[in-house]
Amino acid sequence: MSGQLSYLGVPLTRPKVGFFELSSCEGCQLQLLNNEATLLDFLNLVEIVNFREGMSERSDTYDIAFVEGSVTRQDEITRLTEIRKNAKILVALGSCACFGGVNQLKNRFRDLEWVKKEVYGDFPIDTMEVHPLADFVQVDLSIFGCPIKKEEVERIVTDLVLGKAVHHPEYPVCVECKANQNICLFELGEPCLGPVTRAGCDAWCTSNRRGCWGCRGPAEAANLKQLEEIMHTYGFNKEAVIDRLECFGGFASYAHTTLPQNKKTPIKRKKS
Amino acid sequence: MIFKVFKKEELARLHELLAVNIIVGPVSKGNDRNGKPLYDFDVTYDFNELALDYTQTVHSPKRFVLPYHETLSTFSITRDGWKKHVDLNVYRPLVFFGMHACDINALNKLDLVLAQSTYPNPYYMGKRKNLFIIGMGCNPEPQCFCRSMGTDSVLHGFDLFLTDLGGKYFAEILSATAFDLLTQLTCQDPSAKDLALYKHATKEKSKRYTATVDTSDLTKILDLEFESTAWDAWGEKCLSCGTCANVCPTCYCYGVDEHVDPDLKHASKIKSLHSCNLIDFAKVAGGHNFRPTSASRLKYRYYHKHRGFVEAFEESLCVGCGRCGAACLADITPPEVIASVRGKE
Amino acid sequence: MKLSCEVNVHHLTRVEGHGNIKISIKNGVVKKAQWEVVETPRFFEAMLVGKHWENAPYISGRICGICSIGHTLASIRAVENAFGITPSPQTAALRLLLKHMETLQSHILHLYFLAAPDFLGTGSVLPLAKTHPEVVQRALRLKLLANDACDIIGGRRLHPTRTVVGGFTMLPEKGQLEKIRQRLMASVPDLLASAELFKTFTIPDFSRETEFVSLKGDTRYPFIGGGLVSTDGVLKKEHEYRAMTNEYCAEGFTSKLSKLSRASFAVGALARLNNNFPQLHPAAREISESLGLIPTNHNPYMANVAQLVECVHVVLDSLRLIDTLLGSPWQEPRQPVHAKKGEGVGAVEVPRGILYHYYKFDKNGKVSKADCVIPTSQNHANILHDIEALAGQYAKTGKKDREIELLAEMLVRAYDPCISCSVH
Amino acid sequence: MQNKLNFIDILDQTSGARGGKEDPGSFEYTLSAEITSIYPLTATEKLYQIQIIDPDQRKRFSFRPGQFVMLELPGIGEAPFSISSSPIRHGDIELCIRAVGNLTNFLARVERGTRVGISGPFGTHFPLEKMQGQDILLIGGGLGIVPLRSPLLAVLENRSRYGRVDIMYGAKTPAELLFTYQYEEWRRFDIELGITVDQADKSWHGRTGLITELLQERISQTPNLRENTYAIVCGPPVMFHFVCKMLTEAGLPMQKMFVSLERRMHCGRGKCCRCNIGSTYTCLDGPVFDYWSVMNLKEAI
Ligand SMILES: Cc1cc2nc3c(=O)[nH]c(=O)nc-3n(C[C@H](O)[C@H](O)[C@H](O)COP(=O)(O)OP(=O)(O)OC[C@H]3O[C@@H](n4cnc5c(N)ncnc54)[C@H](O)[C@@H]3O)c2cc1C
Ligand code: SF4
Ligand code: SF4
Ligand code: SF4
Repeated sequence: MSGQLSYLGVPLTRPKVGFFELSSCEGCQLQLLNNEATLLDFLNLVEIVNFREGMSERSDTYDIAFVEGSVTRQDEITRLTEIRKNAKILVALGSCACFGGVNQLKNRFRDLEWVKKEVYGDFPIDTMEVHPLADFVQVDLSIFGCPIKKEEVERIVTDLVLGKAVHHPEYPVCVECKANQNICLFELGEPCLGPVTRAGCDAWCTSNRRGCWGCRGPAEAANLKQLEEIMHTYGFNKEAVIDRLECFGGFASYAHTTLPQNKKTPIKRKKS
Repeated sequence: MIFKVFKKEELARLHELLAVNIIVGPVSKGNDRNGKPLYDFDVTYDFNELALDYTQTVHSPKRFVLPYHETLSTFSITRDGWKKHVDLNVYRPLVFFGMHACDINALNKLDLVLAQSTYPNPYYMGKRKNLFIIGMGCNPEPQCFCRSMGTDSVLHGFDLFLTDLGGKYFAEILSATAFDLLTQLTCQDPSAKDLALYKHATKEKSKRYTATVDTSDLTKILDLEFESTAWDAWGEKCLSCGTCANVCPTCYCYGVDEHVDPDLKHASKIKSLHSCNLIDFAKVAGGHNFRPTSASRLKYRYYHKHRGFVEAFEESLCVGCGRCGAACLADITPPEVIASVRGKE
Repeated sequence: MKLSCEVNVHHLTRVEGHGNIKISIKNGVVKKAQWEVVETPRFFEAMLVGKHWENAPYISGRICGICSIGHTLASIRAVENAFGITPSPQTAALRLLLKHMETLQSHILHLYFLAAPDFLGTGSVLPLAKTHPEVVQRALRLKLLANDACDIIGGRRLHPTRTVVGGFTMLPEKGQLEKIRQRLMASVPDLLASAELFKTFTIPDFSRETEFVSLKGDTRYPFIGGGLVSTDGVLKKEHEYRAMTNEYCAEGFTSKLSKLSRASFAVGALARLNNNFPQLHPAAREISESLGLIPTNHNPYMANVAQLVECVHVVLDSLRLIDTLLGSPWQEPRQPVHAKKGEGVGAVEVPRGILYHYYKFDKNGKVSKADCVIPTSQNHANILHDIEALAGQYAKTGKKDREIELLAEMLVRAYDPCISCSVH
Repeated sequence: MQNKLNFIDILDQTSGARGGKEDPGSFEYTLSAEITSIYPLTATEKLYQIQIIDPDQRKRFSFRPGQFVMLELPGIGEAPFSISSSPIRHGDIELCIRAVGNLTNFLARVERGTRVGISGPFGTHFPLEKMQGQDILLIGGGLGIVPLRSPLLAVLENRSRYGRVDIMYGAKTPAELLFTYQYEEWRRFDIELGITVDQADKSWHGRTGLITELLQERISQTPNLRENTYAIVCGPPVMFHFVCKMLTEAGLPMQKMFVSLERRMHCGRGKCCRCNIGSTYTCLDGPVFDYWSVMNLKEAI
């Protein structure tokens, strides 16, 4: 935690790092503490100045702000704007921050009042439509995943310290799935979003024999039209496709091609 | 070549003799959703695990010579410099028990570029040279078009090749080590009847191929049809997922990534198999992509296999195993693609 | 000396989620003693409406990043109960083992990373890496073991991938379980050293008569399913969870609150231990006694000790489970699921206390109503009352602002609250 | 255990010295080298002098103009760079590198004395032997001057063996011109030097305009290029496309025109396929091609 960092004779600055969370399960932050084997090296690489979940000290000067969670209430916009002002690099950490995550499933309902009532009854509660960070501030870097892969954050932070550009894989999960020698889940009778989802998770789910739900959002050349056809061929209906595509919000920009005309899936409900 | 025959029961004995080594062979991986059995190559410990009557494995055996990810070198970084450590990642021989002709032919093709041309690749060669291969006659599957590619039988690149003659195996022996091994079994020289049976079996097998590819003049036709709209139609279906290349026994293209460990004291250089169907395959610094459309990438895969490789090595880089077509979720199969480019749908 | 003090902790650190503590004492009289929960609600119960049953565990597991395994298992149990599925003995054993490893991981995280800095007088675990490297290494070792085990059984330590309604998508290799077994055996000295460390900590002297609610163990210390019990003598069935939780909303809380026989009750390690002490593994019981934790204990700070005792219990019980699993050949990992109309409740003891998931399905197997009652939301009212009592007790003795603030913070942390989870 | 198979160590099998082309050991065993000096040329390009550390290896390292090396910094990257120095200097080479990506940006930050790994030389070269007695046109745009510098220096070493030598070099702005400090020296060796920029600034007294205008003038001075001339053209694809067309029209046969192509490369040894165009590996069959071959490569330009 001291001494000048350098690599191949090039002096490196240890960035001041802050972790912040909006609406989320805080799992992505926790993934950092889950890096047991390399945690201490990691802590030597950066200077953590703000990490509410793990430490009491805090400071408002930081180079890199990792922001987890999505925006679901007005006051979070203010906090986010504040963080943006203080940070040189703002990183959207995890699918909630990148796409809205599971939180945005709430947006399926047009009627926010119904949503509130369903959970809180008549008790007054404040909320709004769920948004990813980029809807309000400039995001410099996205780390996808629900949850994020700890190895990936480590690599990204190391690269940032070294001044290397951060590249995400542009190809879909199938590449990693095949490299893991898995038998395709479609052949085993289960649906999977692997063909259209951005890789980088090392086919986390499919290697555990569970179909991909697209938590990392679309791959660079995602062929949604063909995916739909495949789902159909293997006997899954349109609803199953939508069920997965809408889960983490990453495919929102494809909504107009795949999802039914109006963005929000209408749910028939008796007025309660 | 030397031929022998031995009783089927002797095969277990052969396995037992080789069991001091690591043995890889076809094993069952359950059934697919339609109840069709699935197979793959894996390390086995027991003769009974081997599914020698397998149809075809889902993945090709190439990962044993070309791992999907391989550390080419590691570095230790010090204050005043660095050291590079190279490890070929091969430590012991491997026995391949029951490889089909197409997969052996695939290795022979890989040899052409990876072992027999300029700059032989030691990572590949180290593993390839340490394979002891027992080949095994196959049962053609509907997707197999190896006969069109001339790879339904294999002439070299193995130690021993077995053909099922009913109660016996007909053995083609290609290496001294294999010959030595067989002396420990009860073997006979093939009788005239055995030879007749062998020829009959081969002929019967030939009749069972259903998929074909017209390879006549294919290199030239590909050149002529470079602008064919057939490519666009396939490109529209293609998922750019690289599954075809990953299951292919001969696709060997790769990319290299370098990583520094968070302690800044260690670094590594890792090779990963890549595929020409992946979007960033031909992207260069600054972002220019020489093949931005999936049609151009898909086309390229066929060009490399059926034109470029032929020009360089007088044979195509495809053994007709049909795995890519079987694995492609978009149902893009070489027989259909080539037929459409030839203009006969 | 009559005390006057103002404590205002905005977004308490080293807890999961966002909460505030406010205490105001004038001349020895407590004017205000508050625990506020300001976390944004995510409306999971609404999100699930209209979703296919398969989504329920997958989505609702994302309520919490620390105990996602517990949520997933509670959710699966609720769905299985609704569909009338009984997990096979193999599935049950694997689930409990997975649950144990999450408990270990979560407790170690809390004890070492969130709670210990208070006792050692630092702001976080970071300085400890320098001053007490062996302590940090030990914590990391235990956590790594627990997390690796979760990966092997659940596919992933966070938001597990293999756990599904009907069982598991795939099973660990026996060799992997054997390795975990060896590592568990090797972790015993680390656990004992942890106990020694906690013996050196001064647990604040404070207690308040409290009702403790947990699952009721019959033969074993309870974790998944079963009857519900309180120290005030309430006994209920799993599906009667509403009568046990009595959720209500109150100003200052975006989370709901609960009550039972009194104005508030507590759940968590201390509640489990108070209610099920005899079912603890004998070695764990011994350690509990040596640390001065004997039921029924009403000092909320002792929840830390209770967690430590549970770490010992889950490690020893995991050894038993692994032996059973290794002792017989693998059965099918997953049984077929047939959705049907109905409702189901799953009650699971997660690290922070008893958790309930409830779903109602229509005939297509779609969720028409969902309800999740989170341990921390059941604790909120109790935390509030504890803070009041704490302020009252120290208003008389005379303490500095900072001391009271620290004691109040430590009190909240002792509940290991998972605030974003409680609001969900 | 008589049936334990023998392990074959392919690295032990090869006889003779390491570094030969057929030696599998040469694949990842890069040469250790040191950056001996660094000259900034423009805001984005620097000239690196690099010396192979082992004196024997240094002597043995020989290359021909047009060839490239793979340069490696551990953990940062490995990439191909044209050797930009004179071939008589063996393992003491110069690379001119533009900072565009991971490796090249990091290189811009290192200091003199830094160790790098070098492998090669790889690829085809400009056939200077054949060019003897003939006029030579060296036409470069932008960074294209870098691979031209090596054949130029080779020509300077034996100036009398060649006929008229022209350099036509164009850059976007005067600030982007490379090797400005050497222009006088080149002129002293009786080299016709035509330099042009797209956009002039106040300090610029030279020509403004496209490189094709320079070429047009040169062509008009010689009735026919067919008999007596060779051309080497390096630059961005659009530029050499136009230049080569003009030259063809002026009668220069396609096989007497050479270009250097760039592709993505991960090995430089014809194995990774990233530079493959149809049957052609840019790293083995190139980077130097005659224009005829380029015309026959699908999607080369
Ligand atoms: C034969 C040849 C000669 C070259 N000569 C020079 C030279 O003299 N001076 C100079 O400045 N540049 C030259 N280049 C281009 C140089 O190789 C790229 O600028 C360099 O690869 C960028 O690497 P990077 O790590 O900085 O960029 P990144 O974009 O971070 O590159 C990542 C990886 O992609 C590959 N890659 C990306 N772009 C290219 C590219 N254009 N060519 C090859 N590989 C690429 C490399 O393998 C690299 O490791 C040459 C390229 C070739 C093919
Ligand atoms: S299981 Fe999913 S990710 Fe894997 S190959 Fe099949 S579609 Fe692709
Ligand atoms: S497989 Fe899909 S859902 Fe699973 S982690 Fe990867 S991208 Fe996310
Ligand atoms: S051809 Fe099929 S398998 Fe190959 S990349 Fe395209 S979609 Fe994937």
